[in-house]
Amino acid sequence: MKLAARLSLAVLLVAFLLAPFLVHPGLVFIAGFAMIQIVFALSWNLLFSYAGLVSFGHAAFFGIGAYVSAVALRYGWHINFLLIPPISAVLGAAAAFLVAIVVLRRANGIQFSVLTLALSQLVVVLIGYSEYLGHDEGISAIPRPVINLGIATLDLNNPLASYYFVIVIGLIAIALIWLVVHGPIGRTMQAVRIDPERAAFVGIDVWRLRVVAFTLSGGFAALAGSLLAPWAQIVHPDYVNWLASAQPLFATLLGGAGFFWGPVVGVLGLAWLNYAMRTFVGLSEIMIGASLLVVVLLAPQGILGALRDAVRRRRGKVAGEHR
Amino acid sequence: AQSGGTIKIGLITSLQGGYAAFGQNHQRGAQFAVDEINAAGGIGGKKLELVVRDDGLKPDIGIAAARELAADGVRIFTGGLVSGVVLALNGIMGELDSIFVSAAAHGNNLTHEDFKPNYFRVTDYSAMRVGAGSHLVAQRYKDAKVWGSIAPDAEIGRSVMEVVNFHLPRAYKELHGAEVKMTETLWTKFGATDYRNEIARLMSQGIDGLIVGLGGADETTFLQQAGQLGLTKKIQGFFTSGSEFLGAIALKERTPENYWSGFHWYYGAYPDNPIAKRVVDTFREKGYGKHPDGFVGMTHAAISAISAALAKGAGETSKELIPALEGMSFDSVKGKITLRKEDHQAISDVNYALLGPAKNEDGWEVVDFARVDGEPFAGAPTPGQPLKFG
Amino acid sequence: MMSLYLYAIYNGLVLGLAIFLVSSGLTLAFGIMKIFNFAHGAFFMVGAYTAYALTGQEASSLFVFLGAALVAALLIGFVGVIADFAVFRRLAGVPAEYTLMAAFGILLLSNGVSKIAFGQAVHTVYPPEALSAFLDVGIPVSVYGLFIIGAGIVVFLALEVGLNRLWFGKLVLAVARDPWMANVAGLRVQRLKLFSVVLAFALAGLAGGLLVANQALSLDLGHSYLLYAFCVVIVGGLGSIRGAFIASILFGLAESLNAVVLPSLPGIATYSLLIILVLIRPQGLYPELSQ
Amino acid sequence: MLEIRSLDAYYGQAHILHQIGFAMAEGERISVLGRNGAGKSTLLKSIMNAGPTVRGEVLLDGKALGRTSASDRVRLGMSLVPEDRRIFTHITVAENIRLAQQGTERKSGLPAIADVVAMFPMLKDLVDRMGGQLSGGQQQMLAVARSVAARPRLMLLDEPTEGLAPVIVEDMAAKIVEACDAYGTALLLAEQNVWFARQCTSRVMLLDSGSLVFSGSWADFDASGELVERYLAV
Amino acid sequence: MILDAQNIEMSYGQLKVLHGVSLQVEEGQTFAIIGPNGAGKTTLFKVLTGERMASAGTVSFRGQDVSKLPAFKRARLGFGRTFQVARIFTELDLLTNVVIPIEARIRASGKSPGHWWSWEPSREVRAEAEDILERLGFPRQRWEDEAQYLSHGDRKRLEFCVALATRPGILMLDEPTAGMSPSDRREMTRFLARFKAETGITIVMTEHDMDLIFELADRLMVLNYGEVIAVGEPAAVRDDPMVREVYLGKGGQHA
Ligand SMILES: Nc1ncnc2c1ncn2[C@@H]1O[C@H](COP(=O)(O)OP(=O)(O)OP(=O)(O)O)[C@@H](O)[C@H]1O
Ligand SMILES: Nc1ncnc2c1ncn2[C@@H]1O[C@H](COP(=O)(O)OP(=O)(O)OP(=O)(O)O)[C@@H](O)[C@H]1O
Ligand SMILES: [Mg+2]
Ligand SMILES: [Mg+2]
Repeated sequence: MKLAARLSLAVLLVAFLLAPFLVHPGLVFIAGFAMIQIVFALSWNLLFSYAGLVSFGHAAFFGIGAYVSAVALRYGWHINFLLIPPISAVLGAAAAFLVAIVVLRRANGIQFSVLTLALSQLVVVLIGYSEYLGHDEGISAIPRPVINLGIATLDLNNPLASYYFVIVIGLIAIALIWLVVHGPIGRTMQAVRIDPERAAFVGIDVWRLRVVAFTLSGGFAALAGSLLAPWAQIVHPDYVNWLASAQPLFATLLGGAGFFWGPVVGVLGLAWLNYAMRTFVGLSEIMIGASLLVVVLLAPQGILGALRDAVRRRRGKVAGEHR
Repeated sequence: AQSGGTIKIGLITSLQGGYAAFGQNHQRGAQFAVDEINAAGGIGGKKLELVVRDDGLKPDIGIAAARELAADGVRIFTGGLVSGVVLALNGIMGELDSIFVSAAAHGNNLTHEDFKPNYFRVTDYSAMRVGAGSHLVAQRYKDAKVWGSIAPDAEIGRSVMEVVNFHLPRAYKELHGAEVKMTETLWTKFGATDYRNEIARLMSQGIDGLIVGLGGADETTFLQQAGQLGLTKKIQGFFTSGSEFLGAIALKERTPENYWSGFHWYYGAYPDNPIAKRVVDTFREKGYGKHPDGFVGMTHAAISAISAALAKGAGETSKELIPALEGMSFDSVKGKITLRKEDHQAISDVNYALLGPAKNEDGWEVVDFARVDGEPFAGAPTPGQPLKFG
Repeated sequence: MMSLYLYAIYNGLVLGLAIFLVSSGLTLAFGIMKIFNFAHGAFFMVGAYTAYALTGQEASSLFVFLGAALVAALLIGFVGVIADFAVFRRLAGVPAEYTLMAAFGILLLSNGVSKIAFGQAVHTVYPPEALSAFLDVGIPVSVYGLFIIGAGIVVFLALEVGLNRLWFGKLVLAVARDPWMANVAGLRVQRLKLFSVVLAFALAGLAGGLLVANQALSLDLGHSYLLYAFCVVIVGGLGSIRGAFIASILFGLAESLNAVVLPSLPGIATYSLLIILVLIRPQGLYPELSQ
Repeated sequence: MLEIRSLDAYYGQAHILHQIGFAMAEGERISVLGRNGAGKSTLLKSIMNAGPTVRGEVLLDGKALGRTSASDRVRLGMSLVPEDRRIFTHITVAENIRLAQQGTERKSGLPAIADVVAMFPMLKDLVDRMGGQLSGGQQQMLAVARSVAARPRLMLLDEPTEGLAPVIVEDMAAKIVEACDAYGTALLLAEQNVWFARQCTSRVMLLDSGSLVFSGSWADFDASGELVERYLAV
Repeated sequence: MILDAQNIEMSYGQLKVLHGVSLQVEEGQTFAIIGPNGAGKTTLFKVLTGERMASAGTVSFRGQDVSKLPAFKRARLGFGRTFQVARIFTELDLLTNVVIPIEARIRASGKSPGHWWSWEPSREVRAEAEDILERLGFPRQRWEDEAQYLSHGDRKRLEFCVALATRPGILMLDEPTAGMSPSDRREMTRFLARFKAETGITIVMTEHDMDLIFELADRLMVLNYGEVIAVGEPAAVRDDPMVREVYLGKGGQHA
């Protein structure tokens, strides 16, 4: 099991790295986009599967990163673009921190989810008022940057360069999220998710931990967002609204909640579904809706959950057998 | 690149959500044009092939589709309904060495501040349409002294109001030497179900005419409620910039009598145009309905433009097509259209129709129509710069 | 000026009760099945189309109008039967988030099917003769608006009494709270669950039928009300009918007054109200039912 | 009246009960003992068809129950008091009792709620209190009362004394015997409190790791030194 | 005096459940609270541990007033507790269950429990966790098992490990042997006795199992209708006729 999982991960990594040489540019674009979505979904899952908080408004933080980098590129800020993802992450984390200290004081559970939703919709409304952010039409035709690396320059107008830029930053983000989740903070977050009251009675400051989790998650979401502008070259309020916020939820559920790699499987599954349905013009809603239903009904644990059960069944090794 | 004697044309439009009806007509119009050309032997012996993709109203899906089609050898794109997607597609056409001939996107910015050399627009745009409309109503309602307006609080609504506020007073002054008062615009949000407060306010403003910047179902809801509360009867006339037959089809016998609707192309305005006649006939033959709208007409025109350029001997690459299209005039459902060299904007007629109730099976009819010359309202070409008035 | 405010209040009440008609079923579905039924708006829209198909642009009489709304309720209720057997029943015991995703699947599916079934044109429906009059009391009060207010109140009272006062409602709630124990105590759990699903769905259909003449009818109709309905369910207290009722009116009034007080910032009131209410009462207006 | 034949029970893939078989006569009272996790609760739930996946047969009056649902089994006269009580928190104590009576769908022969409350005096002052506002022990009492009120032919009690004060435990033993005698109810009692089990029942079964390792009278039980020792670990 | 509660009052809405309860626990003492069902034991427990705030009265710990402190702060000061129904971190393995409170303790003391980039607990933390598990009799090969598959008794034992990992000054045990089989119960009793002897830890507990009480408790308090009706040496309290009537009964089961 462990071995198979590691092998699949390795294969996936190689596929991402070699994509430009294996598939046509349309798919390469989708792959880059999927990487952005993966980081976004993982940042959300950090909250959901580890800290036990469901955010319905996470796209707002994604949007912070997206708009920061879009504005920087579009209005030609004099700043090395390599700094933009970390700056976005810090701004996203700061915003998330503010939201968390206000919202988590009062609400948790579904109320928390809804407040995040409301706040993110408010962000959409506010973007609509802003001339600088392009109102409801977003910022488009974003130029791709040329990055000065000191010894050399990296011109993202080169399709290969921009692809690997997204992939490498994405992989770094994934590695960071992995470390956070599996380290002491991750362990404590899990404890809080499983039983917050119990956690408090061993001396864990539940509120503070949730704030930390939300802040980290917001930071990573913004980091993911900052890759959107140079990659898609358009940033739009649609990437901030509630449907965008629902994407990581669907990806996580589809891949399998409770698994670190669940969102990765889910994002790729959704991307594949969208791609496979692209020629059914006008019918794609029906096809995607039906596929979602079928997956939920056949694999209510998500894809990874179904795989785990299948493996367990074959091995005859089962939950609760040993006592 | 050519592939086995066919020239592929990619149609990317929105076939989901509230715009699906328009997207569907986009597909039909383009298909008619392709069929006509192929029936006549294609272009230089090559057949045209239309490949359709839904953008799902999302820029990234549109981009992925364009890249996929480009990888498949498509160098010519058309369609484009919602401006978000068009802006996104616009941005990557250069990289794909392709051109995009858009058929419906209306934003001023596409041929101004967001101008891209690989982008052409065969239809009119917001400034032209609304400017011409302002001129038209000034001409028709010379006694109207006070004009009210209602528009969505979004880019689209704001750009409509910008044009109106410039052109309407100016038209009154020029035509009648009269001053006209514009009351403050009422801003609404998309998808509202209740405009009664706004209607009450408009009625209290003592307006003689009204500009409606709403579109789609929102416009229809507004018209329905305005009719019920008696606003439409109280004013001399009003116009909406771009919902074609939509309102009349919805309201049937309750269509107000003084309702000017803007069109990409109103087929009835071109009774003597053989191309228009062909499109109308095909549309009716195929059982798509009685009234083809401007979306049918404009993708048809886009394909006409493309085939005209190709027929001039241009290859499929953007290097050859762009110069061929720049400044070109071509015959279309709307008569002769010229693609302005500087900003690739079509200079053509602007179409309006006065819709009203009727005792026929539709419940409505076109009472009157207007073909306004769009050129005076197109403004100076300023690619890369925002549109300036005055 | 004064009358503009007065009129806004009246319109706010009409809008509020209209929102309540839509959200009553959603509240029920949430309170009882613990699912956030994304597809609720779509079913509301299908209900409206059904009524339109039966009555045309104007129902010939009040009786026909009401009959069509009832048929819409029955039809959507029947859809509820199918949804329960095909989806919800199978997802019992699975984490609630998955039901959410299933509901999203149903939403996409019903949107796609409606597009094919109803076409994409926009329609308008007018209230029947009996409801089309306006009473002039300084402001133009439409009889149809009064009818919506009345219908909302009737639905509210029926649900409030039925669910909280009547024994039957308590049984339904028992099944909602602890289906396992309800089963062990001998209650017919599947039947009671089916009943509540059908009731929740039928309410969506009924709302569609009753509100069809309030605004233009298009495939986006569900969308317009769904966001309000979600706000209302949250603010009301997740499953509390009484909370939903009061929240609906608050949102209706806020939205309507927004148009006269802050005309340059349309839509800001809804979000502000939502945020304020959730911040000052995070458990909702009537949290006792939600736990 | 009740017969179990080669019954296996599973949670998912986990095989919990192995080949359980025994029979109960009308009105008989049997205890099931066993260490934590031996499968006592699983046995009771399996008989009620309320949770575990069951293979093998459960027969009531000689008729195999097959896949009859728990709620239908209630109407055949069975009743389960689960170990975690599962009081309905949104209705009052009286309504909890009424709900259980409604579940039997019996039109007559059910005791009045007042009589039930009289039988369990701890509940007397609480009839109008919401189920969620009871203390642990009060809930436990209500759970038993609720079951007795349904006047079942077979009552399955899962650790009814857990969390009860000693004086109440003594009282409850008497009450259960009294109620069973009055209604001719058979009782299958899963317990950890051996004293209580002795007071209530005449026979005893011992479960170990999902298998039935002993079945007989209390006297036999006391005599079977090694087994008892392992269970009681004196 | 390690724990001193004065005149605690507490109500649920209109219903007053505790009417001025006071108790004092000496360092190293085992203090048991008994009383009939609904007397308010759990409620008192909640007030002492900070799960709920009392409507009146004060709780002080080692001379410090903790009445207003939330649960996690009291836990950091040295309140360890177990629950009537064992609460553990079900989806995590045994070792992690114990590592979490250790790391929380270290972090609360202002130090870092390990490098943030290292996913393994630090060597010291791990050693301490292993020591606790070993001391409570969990064999090494079970440390990686998920806690949710433990039996009732093992869960209670693991919860005990979790409570110990916070290095509490006082252990609050709510019915530590409830629902255990006689053998497990005996084992737990023996374990607690040994543990108490070895560490001299202070324990406050509620329990309905009189055998356990009389074996362990140094002092016994009886609660009835939210009031203290008796407090003192266990043997003395046992013979109090009032206590016999409202709580112990004829004592047949302890014969
Ligand atoms: N829902 C479940 N899913 C998986 N395994 C379970 C479930 N419930 C119980 N088990 C397992 O089944 C076995 C038997 O459990 P059961 O509850 O029947 O024991 P018991 O004899 O009632 O114990 P106790 O005296 O602690 O109540 C245990 O190993 C337990 O871990
Ligand atoms: N959430 C609540 N709301 C209202 N009343 C409550 C609530 N919880 C408990 N009570 C009441 O408070 C009193 C004390 O309850 P508590 O749970 O403290 O008793 P206890 O001594 O722990 O009893 P047991 O031994 O049965 O667990 C009881 O009368 C109970 O009915
Ligand atoms: Mg058990
Ligand atoms: Mg208690």
